[in-house]
Amino acid sequence: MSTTNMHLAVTDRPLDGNSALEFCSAPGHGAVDLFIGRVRDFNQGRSVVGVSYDLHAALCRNVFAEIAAEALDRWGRETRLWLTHRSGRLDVGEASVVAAASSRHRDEAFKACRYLVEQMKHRAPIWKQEHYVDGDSEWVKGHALCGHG
Amino acid sequence: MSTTNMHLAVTDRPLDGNSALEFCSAPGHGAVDLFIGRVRDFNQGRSVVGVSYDLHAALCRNVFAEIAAEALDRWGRETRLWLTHRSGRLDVGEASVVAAASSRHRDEAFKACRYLVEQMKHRAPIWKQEHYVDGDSEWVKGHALCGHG
Amino acid sequence: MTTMNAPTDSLEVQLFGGFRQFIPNGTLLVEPGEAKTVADLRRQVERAFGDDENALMLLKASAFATDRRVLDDESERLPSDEPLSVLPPVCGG
Amino acid sequence: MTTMNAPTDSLEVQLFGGFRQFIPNGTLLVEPGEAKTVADLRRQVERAFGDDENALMLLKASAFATDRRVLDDESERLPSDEPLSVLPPVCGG
Repeated sequence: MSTTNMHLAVTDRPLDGNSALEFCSAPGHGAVDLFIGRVRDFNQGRSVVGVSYDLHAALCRNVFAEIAAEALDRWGRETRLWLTHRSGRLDVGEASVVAAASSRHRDEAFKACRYLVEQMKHRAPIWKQEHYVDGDSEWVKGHALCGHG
Repeated sequence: MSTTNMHLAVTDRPLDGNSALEFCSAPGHGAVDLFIGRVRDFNQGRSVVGVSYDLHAALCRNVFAEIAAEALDRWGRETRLWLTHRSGRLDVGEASVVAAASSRHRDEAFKACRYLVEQMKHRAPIWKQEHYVDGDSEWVKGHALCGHG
Repeated sequence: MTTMNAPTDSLEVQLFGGFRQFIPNGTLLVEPGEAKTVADLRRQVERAFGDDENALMLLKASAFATDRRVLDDESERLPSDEPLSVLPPVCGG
Repeated sequence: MTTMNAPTDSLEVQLFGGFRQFIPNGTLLVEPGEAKTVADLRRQVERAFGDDENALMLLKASAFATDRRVLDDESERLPSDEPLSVLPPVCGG
């Protein structure tokens, strides 16, 4: 989903920070903050060789849109936002998520970017299966979306 | 100044976010936060066509090194840091500063990156002269480095 | 899964994440039967997992959703003509 | 600036930012004379600005520094053989 001031997407293709930096810019915007989440080689004591991301694409886009609308409410309608998440199998070092926000001043850019990341982690229907060096794989525990979880 | 885990510089050439994203990465780092400050077209009611940055290069590098050392103390020695500031005349939209931090987890990356930016703004010997559409120019008021300022 | 042989008017439910350990293709067919509310559907899905404790535990921590929203209120009437899914705890990023 | 004609053993002080309005090349030469502390140097620089109220106001808000550090304690003895500079309030980024 892409409107004039936000770009939200899920994709199985490599993510690109530069596109986010270009999108999140405007002559009146003095600040852009960009976050990239990458696959780590080690998690909770185990050596990781890759991660598979499963996601509910349609609902994901809706949740991204809700989160982005909240960010605009909080940090101003002229804020520009970017949120993309990758699906499929990723190697160590590859980007799983790119979030960015630009605004007139830095405080809004930092806060809006962080908001996108935190809310995405807690609310977006995305799941992660880690693949370990020993050949084993495991679905990572997460945040329950239901009140009784 | 560039050590294994930090790159700190002042330069009169265009700044590049990508180099910071590449530098601030490691197989064990799951998060990188990047901030870019850009020249705005409007400030305090006046239309800006460009900004000239004056800086004390030698002292700037020392202050950047102090700030970076503090960030490593706070958010871990394995954090990777990038801080570059441009000097000379910049057009609207051009990057004046690029700060980035990568670490295992996102909280450290966000906080370390923001720390670099805030401390740079308050402590680094850098000055900004705005050029307005009407041909006028003005040195922007800033933060005093002396106790009695 | 006996539910694989359900009649064509079965209700199709998509499962994600950890559920792929139990149902690799991520699709579960349940008898619509008496399922009128989200809570009814939850019971049908429970039944489909039989006595698989791991699957039942994951289901307990899961939410039901359409493609548009999470169905927080499980006393809500099941939306018709909307794809339904079961969402285990999420961990994007 | 009369200080432009100071003898070669004059103390050279670099000025930055807003001071370029008053001294475009950013270099002020002051008589080392009795300047033994940072506070002494501040008085010498004050004198060099004469009755230029704007320059004096900016100087008041400024710090003195070497290339390595800001000289916070102005009772400190002037470091010898180190370049000295006057730093008005900063505003990087």
